[in-house]
Amino acid sequence: MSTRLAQGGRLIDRSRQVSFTFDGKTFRGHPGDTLASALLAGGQVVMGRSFKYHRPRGAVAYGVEEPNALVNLGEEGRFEPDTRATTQEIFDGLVAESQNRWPSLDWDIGAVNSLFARFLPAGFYYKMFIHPRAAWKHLFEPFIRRSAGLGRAPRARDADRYEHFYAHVDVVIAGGGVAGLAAALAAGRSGKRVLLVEQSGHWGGRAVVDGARIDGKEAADWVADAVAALDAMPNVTLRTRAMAAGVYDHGYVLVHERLTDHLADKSGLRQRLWRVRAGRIINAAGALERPLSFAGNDVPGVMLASAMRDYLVNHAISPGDRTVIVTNNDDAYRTALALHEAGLIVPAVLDARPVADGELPERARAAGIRVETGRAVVRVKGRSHVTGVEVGLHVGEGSVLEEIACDAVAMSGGWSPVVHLWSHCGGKLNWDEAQAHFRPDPERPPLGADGTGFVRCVGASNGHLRTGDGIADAVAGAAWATGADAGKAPAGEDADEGALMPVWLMPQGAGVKLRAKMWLDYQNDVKVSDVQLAAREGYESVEHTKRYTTLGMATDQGKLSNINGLAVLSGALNAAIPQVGTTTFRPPYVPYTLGAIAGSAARETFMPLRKTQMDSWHVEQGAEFEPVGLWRRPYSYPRLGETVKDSVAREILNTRKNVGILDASTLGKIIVKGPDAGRFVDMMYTNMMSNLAVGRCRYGLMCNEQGFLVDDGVVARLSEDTWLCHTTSGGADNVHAQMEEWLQTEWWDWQVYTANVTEQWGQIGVVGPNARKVLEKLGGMDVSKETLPFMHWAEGELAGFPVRIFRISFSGELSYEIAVPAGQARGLWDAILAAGAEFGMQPYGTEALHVMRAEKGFIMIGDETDGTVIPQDLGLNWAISKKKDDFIGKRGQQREHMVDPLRWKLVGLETEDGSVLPEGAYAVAPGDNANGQRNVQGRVTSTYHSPTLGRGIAMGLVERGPDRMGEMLEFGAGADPVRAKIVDPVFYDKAGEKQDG
Amino acid sequence: MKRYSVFAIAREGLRYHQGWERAWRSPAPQKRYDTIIIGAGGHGLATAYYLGKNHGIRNVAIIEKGWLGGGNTGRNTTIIRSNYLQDASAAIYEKARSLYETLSQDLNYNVMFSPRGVMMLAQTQHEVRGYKRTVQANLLQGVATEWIEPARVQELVPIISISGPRYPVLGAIWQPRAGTARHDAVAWGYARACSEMGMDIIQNCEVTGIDRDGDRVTGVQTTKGAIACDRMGIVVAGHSGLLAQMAGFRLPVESVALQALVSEPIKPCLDVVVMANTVHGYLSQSDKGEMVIGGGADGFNNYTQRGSFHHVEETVRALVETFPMISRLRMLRQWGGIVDMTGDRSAIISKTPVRGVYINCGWGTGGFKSIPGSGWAMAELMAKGEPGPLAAPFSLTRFREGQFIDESVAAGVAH
Amino acid sequence: MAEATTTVTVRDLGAQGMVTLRGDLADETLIKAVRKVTGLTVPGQRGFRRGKSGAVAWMSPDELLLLVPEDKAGSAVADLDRALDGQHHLAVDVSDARAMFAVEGPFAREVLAKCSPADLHPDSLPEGEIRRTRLGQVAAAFWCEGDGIWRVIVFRSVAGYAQALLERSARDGAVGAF
Amino acid sequence: MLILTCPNCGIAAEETELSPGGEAHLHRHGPGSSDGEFEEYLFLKENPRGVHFERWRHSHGCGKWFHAARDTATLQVFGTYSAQTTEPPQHIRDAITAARPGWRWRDFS
Repeated sequence: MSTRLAQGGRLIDRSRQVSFTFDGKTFRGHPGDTLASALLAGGQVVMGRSFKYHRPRGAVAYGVEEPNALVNLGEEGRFEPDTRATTQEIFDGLVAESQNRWPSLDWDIGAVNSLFARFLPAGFYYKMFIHPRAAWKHLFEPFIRRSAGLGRAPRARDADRYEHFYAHVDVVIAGGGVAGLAAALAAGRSGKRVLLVEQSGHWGGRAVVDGARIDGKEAADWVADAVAALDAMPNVTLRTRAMAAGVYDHGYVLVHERLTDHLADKSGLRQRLWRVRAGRIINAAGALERPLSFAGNDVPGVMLASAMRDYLVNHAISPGDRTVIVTNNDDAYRTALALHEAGLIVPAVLDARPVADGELPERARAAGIRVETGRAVVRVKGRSHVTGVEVGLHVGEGSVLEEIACDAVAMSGGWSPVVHLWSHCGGKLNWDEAQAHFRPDPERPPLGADGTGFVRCVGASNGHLRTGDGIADAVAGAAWATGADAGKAPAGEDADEGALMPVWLMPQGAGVKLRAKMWLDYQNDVKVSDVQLAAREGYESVEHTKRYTTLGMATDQGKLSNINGLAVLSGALNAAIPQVGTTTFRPPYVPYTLGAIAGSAARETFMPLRKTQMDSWHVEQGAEFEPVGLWRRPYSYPRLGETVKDSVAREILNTRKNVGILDASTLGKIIVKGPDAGRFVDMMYTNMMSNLAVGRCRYGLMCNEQGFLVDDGVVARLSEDTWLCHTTSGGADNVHAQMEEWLQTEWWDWQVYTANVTEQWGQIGVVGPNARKVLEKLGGMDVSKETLPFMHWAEGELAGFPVRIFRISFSGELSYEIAVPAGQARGLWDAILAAGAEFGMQPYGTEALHVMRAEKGFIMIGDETDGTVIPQDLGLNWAISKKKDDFIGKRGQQREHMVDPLRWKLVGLETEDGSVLPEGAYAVAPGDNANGQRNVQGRVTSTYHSPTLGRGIAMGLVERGPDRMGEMLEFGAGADPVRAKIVDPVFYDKAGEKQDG
Repeated sequence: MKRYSVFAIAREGLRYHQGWERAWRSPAPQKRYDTIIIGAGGHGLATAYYLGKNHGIRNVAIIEKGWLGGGNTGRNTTIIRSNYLQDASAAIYEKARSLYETLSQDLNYNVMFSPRGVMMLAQTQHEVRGYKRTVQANLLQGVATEWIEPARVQELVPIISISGPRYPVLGAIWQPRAGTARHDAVAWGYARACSEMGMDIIQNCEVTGIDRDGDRVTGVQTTKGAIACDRMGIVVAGHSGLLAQMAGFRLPVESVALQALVSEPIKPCLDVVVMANTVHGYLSQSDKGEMVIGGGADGFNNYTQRGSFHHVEETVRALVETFPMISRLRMLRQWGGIVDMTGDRSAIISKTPVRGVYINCGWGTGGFKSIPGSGWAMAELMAKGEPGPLAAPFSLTRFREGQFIDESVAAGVAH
Repeated sequence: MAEATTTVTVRDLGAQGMVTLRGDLADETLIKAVRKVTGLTVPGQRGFRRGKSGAVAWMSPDELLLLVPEDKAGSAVADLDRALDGQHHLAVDVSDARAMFAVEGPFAREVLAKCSPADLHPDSLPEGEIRRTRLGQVAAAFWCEGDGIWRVIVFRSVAGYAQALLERSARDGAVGAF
Repeated sequence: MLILTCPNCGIAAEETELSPGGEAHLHRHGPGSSDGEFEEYLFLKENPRGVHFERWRHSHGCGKWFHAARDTATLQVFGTYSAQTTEPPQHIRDAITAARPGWRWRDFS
C-alpha cells in the first residue's frame, strides 16, 4: 500500500492542503500534487479498469504516457472523460470518478470478461458473431459498445472559453528539460524569436529528479538560473503547461496551452491553441521508459522505475514498504538507491543482464542492496495489488527459483526517444542496436518549403540519454536552428552507465501460459500472445498487427507499447526490428480538446452572419429569417396569430393588390469599367451586353465553361465605359471572383477594372399596383412610365435621398428597385414605409418573392438550375446571343449531350385537383431501367401554392416538355402517384400588362 | 481453410490459439496470370473476389505496393449509404450496401456491418429542397430513404442541438439501413476469401512499368520481377494517374488529401451517423467508443497523406456547435488519405485506350461505401470486356460528351 | 511577460469617407490626382500614409484605398474622375460598404493576432504598413497608427461579427508574446 | 499548411489566406475547338507526383492571382510568379532544375 513519506517531495508545498474527492471519497493532497500522486499518498493504488478485460489498474507511469489511471473529471459544463490522473494537477474541490467499471471500482461486473480472456484473443470478434445475421446489430454489437468506451459521455454544453493565437517565430523548442533550456539559452542569445514550451507545470525534466549536475551546480539550481535568464530575454517566450501537439508542413506547429485546468478558479480562459509558424523546430521532448514484458506486469503496484522515482522525489510517495526492481539497464538502479535513501526496503534488484558492474549497480551493492543478475520476474503475485514476485532465470522458461514478498515492482526495459514531432511530417528513423530504440535519422529529416530539414531532435529525443551529451547536442541544435554560433555548451555530469541488454520477453523462454499474461498495451489489453497470434495468422505488417490487435491504439497512442510490441512481432517473424518497421506517428502528441480546436468560433462568433442595414427593422417586425449564403434574409413577416404559411399568402396578395416593400440589399452589384468593358461583359454573359444603351437595363445569364447556368441578373449601362452587373444574393462574391480571374489570368491585356459594390448600396424593392403612387408621394423624381419606362434606370433624389431607380420586375407587377447608399438605406426604408402606409404597403420576404416569380414563370437560380442545367433547357434561348462567336459556356453547350433533343426542358405543371405537387417529385415513365430503377421523364423544380390563383402551381423539367403541352404526367410512385398536366410556365398575367401598372 | 465460428474460437481457446492458420497466403509471384489486379485495397480485392465468385476467373494475382488494405480502405470514416440522387450512383451504391448486408456471411469474416442508420441534416431551405428531391428519386430507385422532421432528428440524436444558433436543423434525409462497417475487416475478409479461391495476393510489390504489345497489355514490371497477363485492372485510388501514365493514357483525375480524426473513446452516446453538409462535417461513434469525424478535402494536388489543419478546424468548429457535448472531448488521432477526384466527382469504371486494361478509380471521398458494388461491376466489366448496367454510366468517355454524374446538385456533396 | 492589467478597447468609428481607386499607380497624372485629393503621395507596396485630412493605403498593385472626410467621398470621386478623364481608371465611393474599428490598448497587437494569421510582431508589421488578411472568417485590413493604436476595416455586413470577435479577444486578455 | 509568397503584394501568405485555382498555364479552348481539345482543357488535368505548376489567388489579401511551382510529393515550393504568363519563367525553371534535375511538366523542362 502506497503512502506519503514524512520528508521530501520537491514539488509539494506541505504547508498547504488541497482537498478533493475520488469516487465520492474525500482525499487530501498538497499544492504541487497531481491527482495520481495525491491518490497514491492516500493509499489509493487502483485507479481504473482496463478496456477489454476490466482488470483493476493503477498508475504505471508519471506523465502523459499513462494508459491506466484515467478518470472522469468535473461536473456538468466542466465534466470531461478520460483525464489522465498523472497530469491533472489537483485543486480544492476537484471531483474525480473512476471509469469503465460498474457498479464500483472494486466490484466491476465487466471483470467477468477477464475470466473468459483466453476465449477473447486479438481479433476474436472478426471470427465470431457472424451468425445469425441480425444478431450483430441487435445483440452482440450493443453489448460490445456498452462494455467498450472508457469515460462517461458529457451531457452539458461546455462552460469554458477557448482561443487561438497566431505566433510567428524563428525557433520553436518543444520540451523544457535541461536540453530544451540549454537550446533556448543558445538560441535566445542569437537574438532570434524563440518560443520554448513545456507540457508540464515544471521546468527541468528528468535531470532535476535524477540529481545531475550542470556547470558544477545542482541541476535544479542551474534550471532556476536558466529560466531566469530566459525570462530576461525579450526575444524569448516561455510557456509551461503548453504541449507541442503537432508539426505540420511548412513549419506549422500547434501548441496546446492549459490556463485554468490546474486551478480551482475557472473564470478565466480555459485553453489556448497556439498556431505557430516557425522557421526551425527543435524537439527536446526527451525519452519515455519502456515496461518489461513479464507475466502480471499490469498488476497495480507494478510501475515504471523512473515513474516510481518521480513520485518519490517530487511528491514523497512511498510505493510500499518493499519494492522489487527489475531491469535490463543501469538507470533503474537510481530508483533502487532513491528508495533505499528514503528508508524503504528494496529486497532485490533483478537484473536480466549476466553482468551488472556499472557505477550505479556498484553503488547499490555498496548500499547493501541485493543485486541478482541473470534473473527475471516469472510472475507477479496479487490481483488488485502486488503481493510478491516469483523469480527465475532470465534465460529460462519460467521455473520459479524463489518468491520474494513485496508490495511494489519497479520495472525498466530501457528508454525510447520521443520522436513524434520529428515524424509528423515524414522524418525517418534509424534503429539504434546499442540502446535498443529508434532515433531520428539525420539524413532523412522532414522537409520544409525550401526542401531542407526543418525539424531537429536534441538530447534524449535524439538518443542522447546522458545529461552531458544531451546538453551538448541541444546547443548544437540551437546553432543549426539559428545559423549563429551557439557558444560553449554547459557541462553536464551524471553517473556513468553500463550497456543495456534488450529484453522483449521475460523470461526469454516463457511458455504460452505466461505470454498470455504479459501486457504490451495496458489500456487495450493487448498481450504478447496477441501479437504472436496476429503474426501467426499473417497480419505481418506492423500496421496489420496494430489494427488486428489494437496495439498502440489506446489513448496513450502506444507510447509505452509500440516498441515492445514491434519487438515481439519481429521475434515472431524472425525478422530484424528495422525490417519490420514502425507505425506512423500522427498528431497530436497528446490528445487535446476539440473545444480548443474550435477556439473562439463559438456561439455568436461561430460563423459570420451578414446583415443588411434594415436587419434590425426586420427583427423588430418579428421576421422569420432564412440563411442565403452568409446573409440572413427575412423569409416572411408573420403577424400575431399568423402561421408562416398565412403570412406568405398575405404578403403576396397584398403586393399584387396594393404594394409591397422588399429588402433587396443582398443583391450582388458589380461595377465593370474600361475601354474593353463591353467586350468583357459580352464574354461573361450569354447575351449581348455591349450594345445596351446607357440608361437601359437588360436581363442577363452567366454560365460556366461547361455551359451550365450559374447566375443571372439585370445589367445596367451606367455610362459609355461602365456597366453595373446585378447578381444573385449568394452569387455576388463568386461572380466578382470569376470576373477578376478571367481578367487576371486569361485576358490580362484587356483594359477593364471591376469593383464589388454590393455593400455600398442598400436596395429596396417597391412592388405592386400602387408602387408609382408611393414614389410620387416621396417626390423628387419623375417616375412616370414615359420618363422611366420598363427596363430603364434613372439617377436622382427621392425624398432627398440620392438614389438610382431601376424599373425592373421579378414579380410581374409594377416595380421599382431603388438603390441608395447603404448608410442611408434605413432612412429611405422608413420614409417609403411612411409614404406607403396609405397605399396599403406591407413588407414581404423571400418566400413571397419566390412564389410570385414562379407565378410569373421566372426561373430561380438554385431551383430551376442545379449545376447541370443549360439556358437552352429553360427556354431562355432568347437570352443567348447568336451573333457572338464566343462567350463563357458557348463551347460547352455545343457538346453531344447538351444538344441532345431528349434533354429535359422547362414547362409549367398543373395538378388536376389543384393540389400542390410534392417538392422534387419525378415524373415516371413506363418500365424500369437495366438496374431495375423506375424510368423517369422529368422532375419538379419549383412547386408552390399560389394564393393569387388559389391553386398549386409548379415548374419542372420534362423530356421534350415544350412539345408536349397538355399531356398528363404521373409524379412519384407507390400507392398514389400525383397526376399533373404540362402547361405554359407563365401562370399569371401572360400578356404582361401589370408591369407598367 | 478453417471456418471461423464461436466453436472454433472455443476450441482454439483451450489450446491458447496455437492452431490458427494464416488468413491469407503470402506467395511469390508466378511468371504469368490470366488476370492481374493492381492494388490490394478494398476495391481491388473485391474485384478479384467477384471475378472468382461470379465469373469463375481464379487465375488472378493482386499486386500491392505496400500492405493490403493500407490505403484509403484503412483511412476512411467507414460510412456506408446509398441515398444518392442520380440513378447511376444510387444503383451502384445501393448494390454495394445490399452486398454489405450479407458480407460477413459471404466471407465468413465479421466485417461488422452495422445498419445503424445515416442521416443528412438539412440546414438551409436549399438543402431541404435538395434532400426532398433525393427522397423522391430514391423512391423510384428502390433506395429506402425518408424525409424526417427536426423532432425525429432530435429523437434519433439526443446529443444534437437542432436549434442552431446559426443553422437550425430544418429536417433530414434518413436512410435507416445505411450505417458503418469495420474498414480493415472488409479488406481482410476479401483477402482471406480470395486467397482461399487460390488467388495470389502479392504485397510489398510495386509496379514499375506496364508492358504493351501495340495497344494491348501483356504484363507488368514490378519490384519482384516481370509478371505477364492478358487482362489487367488498375484499382489504386489516389495513384491512378501515375499507373495510367505507365499504361500510356491520361485520366481526368486529380489527387488531393482528405482527412479524418477520432476522439478519445467514451461510452455510447450516438447510435446513428450524422452528416451536416452545410457546415462540412460528419460524425459517428465507433464500437470502441471513439467519435469518428470527417470533413472536407484539400483544394490542391497533394500526395503526402497529410492534409491542411484548417479543414480539421472548420469541421470540428461546426461539429462542436452542432453537438455541444463533444467540446471537452479530446482529439486522439488525425490522419489523411489521398483521394482521386474526377471532373464530376463521380467514379470511373471503364475500358481504356489500352486493350486489356481496365480502370476503376475516381471514387473521391466515397470509396469505402462502394467497395462491394464497385468490385462487382468491375469484375463484370473485366470478365465480359464490356460494362454491365452498373458500370456503363461510369465510362471514361462521359467527360467528352458532357454526360456527367453530378451528385453535388442535391445538397449531398460530401460522401 | 506579466499580464497587462489595463484593457484593449474596440470602437466602431462610424462614418468614414473611403474611395477605391484602381489604375496605374506609377502614372504621374494619377499620383498628382491622389495628392490633390488627399495631400499625400502614393505609397509603395503595402504602404499606408496618413495626412491631416486623409490617408492613402496600398491595397494591390493596381488599387489604392483613400480615406477622406465622411462628406468628401463623393467629391473625391468626382475630382479623381475629372483629373483622370480619358485614361483607364476606376474611382468608386465605398464609404458605406465598410466599417472601421479602433482597437486600442497595450496588447492590441495580440488581440489581432488571436484572429489573424498575419505576423503581428512589431518587427514584421511596423507603423506605416497596411496588412490585408483574414480576421476570423472574414476579410479584413488593419494598420498601426502608433503604440497600441490600431485601425481595422471590414465589410459593413459583417461588422457585427468582427466587433464581437475583437471584443471577445480583448476580454480574454493579453497573451504576453509580444 | 502551405505558405506561398504572393508576388503581387510580397506577403508570405499562409494557406488560409489563399485559394487554390488548379493547374497553371491552361490553354483555353472555346468555340471552334475539337471535342478532344475541349475535354483536355476542362478535365485532363496534370496530376504529377512531383513538380507541378498551379494557380493560386491571394483571396484574403491583395486579391490577385499568381502562379506557384510546387512539388506535390514533398510540398517543396520552388517559387511563385506572375499570373500574367503563359509559361514558367527561366529563374523558376532553374530553381526547379537545381532541386529536381531532369524534371518535366507537359512540354516544359
